[in-house]
Amino acid sequence: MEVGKTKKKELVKIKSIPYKDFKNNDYLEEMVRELHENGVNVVVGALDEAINWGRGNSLWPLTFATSCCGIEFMSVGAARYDMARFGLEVARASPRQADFIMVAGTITDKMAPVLKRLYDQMADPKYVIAVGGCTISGGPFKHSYHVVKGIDQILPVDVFIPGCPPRPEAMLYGMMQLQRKVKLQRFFGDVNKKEVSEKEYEERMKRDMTANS
Amino acid sequence: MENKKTYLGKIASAIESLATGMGITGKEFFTPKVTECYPENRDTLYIFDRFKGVLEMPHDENGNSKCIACGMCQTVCPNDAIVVDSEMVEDEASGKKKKQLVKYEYDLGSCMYCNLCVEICPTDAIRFNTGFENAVFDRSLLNMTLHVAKAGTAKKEETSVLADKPEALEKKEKPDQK
Amino acid sequence: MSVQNKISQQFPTAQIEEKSDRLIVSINAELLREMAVMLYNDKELRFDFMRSLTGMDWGEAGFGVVYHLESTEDIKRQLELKVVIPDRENPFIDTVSDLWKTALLNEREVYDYFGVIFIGHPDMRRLYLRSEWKGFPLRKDYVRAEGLDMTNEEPDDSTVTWYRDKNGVPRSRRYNLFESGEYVVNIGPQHPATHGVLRFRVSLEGEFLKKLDVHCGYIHRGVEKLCESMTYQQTISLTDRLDYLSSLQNRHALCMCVEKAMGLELSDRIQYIRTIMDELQRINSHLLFFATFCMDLGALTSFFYGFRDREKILDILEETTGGRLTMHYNVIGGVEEDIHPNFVKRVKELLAYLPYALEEYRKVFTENIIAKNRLIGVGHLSREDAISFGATGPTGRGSNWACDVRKRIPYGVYDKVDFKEIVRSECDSYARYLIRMDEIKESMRIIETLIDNIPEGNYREKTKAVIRVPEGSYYTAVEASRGEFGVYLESRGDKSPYRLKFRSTGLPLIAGIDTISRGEKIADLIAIGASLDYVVPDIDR
Amino acid sequence: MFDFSIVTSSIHAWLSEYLSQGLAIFVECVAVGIGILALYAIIAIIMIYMERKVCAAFQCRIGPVRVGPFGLFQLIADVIKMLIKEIIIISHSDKFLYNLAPYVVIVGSVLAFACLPISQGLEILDFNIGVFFFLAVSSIGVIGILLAGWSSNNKFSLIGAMRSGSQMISYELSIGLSVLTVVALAGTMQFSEIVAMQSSGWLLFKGHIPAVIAFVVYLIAANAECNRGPFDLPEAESELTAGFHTEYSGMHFGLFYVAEFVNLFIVSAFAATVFLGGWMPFHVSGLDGFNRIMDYIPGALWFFGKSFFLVWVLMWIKWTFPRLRVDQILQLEWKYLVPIGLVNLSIMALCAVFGWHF
Repeated sequence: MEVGKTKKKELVKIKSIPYKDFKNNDYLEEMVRELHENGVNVVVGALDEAINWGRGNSLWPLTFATSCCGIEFMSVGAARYDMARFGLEVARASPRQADFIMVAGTITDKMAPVLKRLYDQMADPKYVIAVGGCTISGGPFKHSYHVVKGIDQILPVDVFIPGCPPRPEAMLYGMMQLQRKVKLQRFFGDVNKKEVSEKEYEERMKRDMTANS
Repeated sequence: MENKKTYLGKIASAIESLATGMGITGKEFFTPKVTECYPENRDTLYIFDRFKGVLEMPHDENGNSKCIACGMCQTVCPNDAIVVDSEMVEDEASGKKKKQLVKYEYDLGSCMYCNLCVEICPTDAIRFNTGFENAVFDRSLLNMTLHVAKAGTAKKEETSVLADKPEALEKKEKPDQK
Repeated sequence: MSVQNKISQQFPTAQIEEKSDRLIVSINAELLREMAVMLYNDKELRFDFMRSLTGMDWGEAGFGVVYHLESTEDIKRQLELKVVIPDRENPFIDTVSDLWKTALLNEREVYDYFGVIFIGHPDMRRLYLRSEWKGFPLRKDYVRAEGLDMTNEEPDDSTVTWYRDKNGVPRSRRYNLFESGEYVVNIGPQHPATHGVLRFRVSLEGEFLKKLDVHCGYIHRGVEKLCESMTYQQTISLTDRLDYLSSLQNRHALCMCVEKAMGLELSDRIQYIRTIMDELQRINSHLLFFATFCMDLGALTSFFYGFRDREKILDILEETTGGRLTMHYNVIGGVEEDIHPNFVKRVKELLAYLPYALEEYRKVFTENIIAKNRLIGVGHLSREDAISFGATGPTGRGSNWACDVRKRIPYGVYDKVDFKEIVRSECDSYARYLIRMDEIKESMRIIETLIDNIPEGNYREKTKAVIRVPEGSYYTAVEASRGEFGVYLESRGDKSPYRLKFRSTGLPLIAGIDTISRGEKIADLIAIGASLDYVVPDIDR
Repeated sequence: MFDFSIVTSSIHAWLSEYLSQGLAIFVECVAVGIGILALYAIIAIIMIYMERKVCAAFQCRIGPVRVGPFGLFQLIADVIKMLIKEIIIISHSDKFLYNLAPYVVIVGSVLAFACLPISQGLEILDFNIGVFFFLAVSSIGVIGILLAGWSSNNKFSLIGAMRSGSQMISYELSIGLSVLTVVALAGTMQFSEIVAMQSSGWLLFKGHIPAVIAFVVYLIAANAECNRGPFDLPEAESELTAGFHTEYSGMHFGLFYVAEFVNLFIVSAFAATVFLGGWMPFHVSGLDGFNRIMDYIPGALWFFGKSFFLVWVLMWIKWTFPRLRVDQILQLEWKYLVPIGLVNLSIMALCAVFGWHF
């Protein structure tokens, strides 16, 4: 934290919330430092910035909800909190067209492969937000025989939003955190692809198609 | 003839019902919107004081909390979200052995806000604050240390998550109305 | 002849115990079939409504199934039928799913939990867990196999049914649910219209529905098993997350059950607060119903109107309880905190506002010709079927069955207020929709009468730190937002329950969805599902 | 009124000085092609922005505000995102048709777009059977949708595409009938002439009752033709996930998305042209002063103003009503719209023959 304060550089700007008010800034700073170590071409860097501005401001969620948090997610989309302000309202029902998945609600053992498949079906670049205690740690159902204890076991999670369920503002805050992260990533190069190889991808697709249609 | 009448009648009533519907939405089109702009209204946002955001352990100016390390909260927590680390210390004055808090850990990611810990606490050493801006990139940050005893003197709230708490929100916290 | 005499006459071996509110009959598994047929068919008994079906693991004594029966002709006729299956190795029992259709899914649930096989049940698959799952989780000696199975589920439409051969030995037979060549579409588990993670396998003929097969369990969280290892205070927080739109009512049910068992007297203030809160929750839930219902039918704007007005209630609830969805408000012995000083004022503001909102809904959706055309006559559920499936709540009342627990077995202060039970006889989706809209008005009336008369008193009675419920079995029900939510508690005097079963409000609706939607169009399935208004975590528990 | 043909002919003359006739025409074609695609893209962005703002307003919320002033740059961000998003190729699909489908949809849409006279002299395709051509090319889109649904190898897509096919083909009839009604009044199928004859008054007023009926029928049918609510069955989100484009991602999906919105603009613009006078200013015969003031407003502004007003009306409809069921859609068409359209056409024919119009 001390290091972060000495830097004092605002890496990314989000309207209405000062950089220092955000949590976990050191993570972003670390991420950017790593990116710089790999060396960035200046031209590509500028282009990257434009692209990331676009990507960061146009994150379309997948309509995915399993339980309580899903209702709060609906509230976020509804009139009072209106995530359309962020351009996030284009919730796509088809995973192919979504940019990030808000895992809202408990993921059970039976649901886990389905969730994984949904994630695999999404087009790159894609992000995951774990919403609520259940997805972070299993939450209230931590000791159950049929609940996944944290979806970070099965998916690479980008943002964790604690709460049970988190209130809509907290969700918006989490989405802004994601925006910040997206804006700092590099599109060119494979930094943001925590993905599998081409071959395994094909394989998975094949399995998807044969498993269920 | 009658058949024709109902045919036209149907169309008329249908158009009428559709027009009423459009009247309502048309009216809403021009009424002021109900949206609350969250990040913009951050300074004025009022969160109900009973809202449970994050568990916290208030410390006095010397960095001492009221916690007596009885471990009741840990036992009562359905989720094992609280871990109380304590040690037996001999009280110099009386010579009696006494439990003392070494470390108080709280996992925000597991908490289900059932309030059982706050209720059972014999000394009111813990309470929920209304902070809701807790989203992080790193899971481990949700494991918070609310109290840690360092070389005899307890240090104030350590974790970055708590330290970062916006002042704007802190101001609005009022003591419980109970 | 009293029910008691009649049973003891026919079945001398049956043990009968009379309680103030119900009769408890214990028998052995061989007698079940005969007994069930008599209970169902006998003109004087006519136990036609199965409130709840619970599987049990009684350890040494074997497994068991507990049936809660009621007669719709006379609600005083309440029966708790306890059936013991002594053979732990091969637990077989006869099905009653041909008499009470609600048993169709409930028996599958018992099989899933305990491995008890129901002979004669047409479809003896697991209900919640995957077919590859090892072991039966609610058995007391269950140990979970390690590891998370991440393989995709194979689409398997075959099922198994058991029958007795000539010598009375149980045998199994496999068959396919769908014929080859049927156009089977998979809807869910991730589908916008299933309100969560429910999965349908639907056989289509053009746009028409030929058959529907429900798959549950995608949000099966094992709440009932969890409760067995928790103290009573801890269990109540799990009820909030079953049907999160009836969280206060669910919690009310469990608290009431424990309080009754302990013989705890509550002050009037608590009862008033609880009742008002329940009704606020009901309005909240019905507004959400309106919103999602409209969304499913494609009227997105109405969805926003519903949510807009729902936020007003959430504000009231949050101010007092500190939660928007999972309120953690009722506790054993009262409510957690007294109502907020602003509560009464805000509720009155709400009551003044709601009629305006309802009028708007009426104009924009209820009276809309498209909505009417899509709903009237769609999804017919007859009264007999509703009772047989145990489809309570607005669904049952839409099928002309007065099944409101608030009237049948009053709790809280419902016996002191004057309200109408809304019942309609159209039996279609539109009736189910209208009932909910009218219930909002009734709930408003209830709150209106109560809000000014909240008596002084404790908001929380003193209870011991460790709560132990006296040995015995208890069943308590409340009218949750979407039907009868029951709690069946069996205690052995410990600080945690021996078995806690929640009667789901949604499971009977799901059981009936095949019957309701057969022959309708696929678009109607969405309308029907929306009008049933199930909440999936409540089904799967 | 400024005539754009002066500009175009001067450009042509200028080019012909330096290049051979064929080459000049070629250069002009390329320029026009680029121009129309650019305009198409701009219209798409405006339309989507408008849709998001308008629907937000109907729903008591404020819509995009945080990206740029009033959220104006939201769409630019979306476009950038869309362009770099991965395009997933489904392994068990008919790859050629699967990739072709979005382009078929967009080509049909662009061709129809090209027919619209934006201002005096600013028309790209203008010939004697313009209306007929417009109807023909605007129905190409359905082939793309059917292809998309079929080649995706997804049951939801297929159902969506089939619904779309039956719906669009049915409603083509109503569109045809209502347009014929106007053509019967106007006596020509050339857009420029239809617009020109409205200088004395819009056809909606000239043809009084039958024209108004035709206008309403046209609006309903056109709404259905664009697969817009309450006729959005092919992509009924609550039933079929995303309908025929369920399996499409990235820019392929973007093309469908864009085409949907521009089609909405096209049908509105068509209605504005045929019924509301297109770029022709609002004239009241007798009030010369008033007419002259109206003439100062450029034609393109009139055209876009009228079109976007109609777009707004169609959005209003979409965001008010629940969705119809597939059989009800066909019922509406065959039991109500077609008979009404036929009767209306004969009335209009009588009106035209006996001169019972203004």
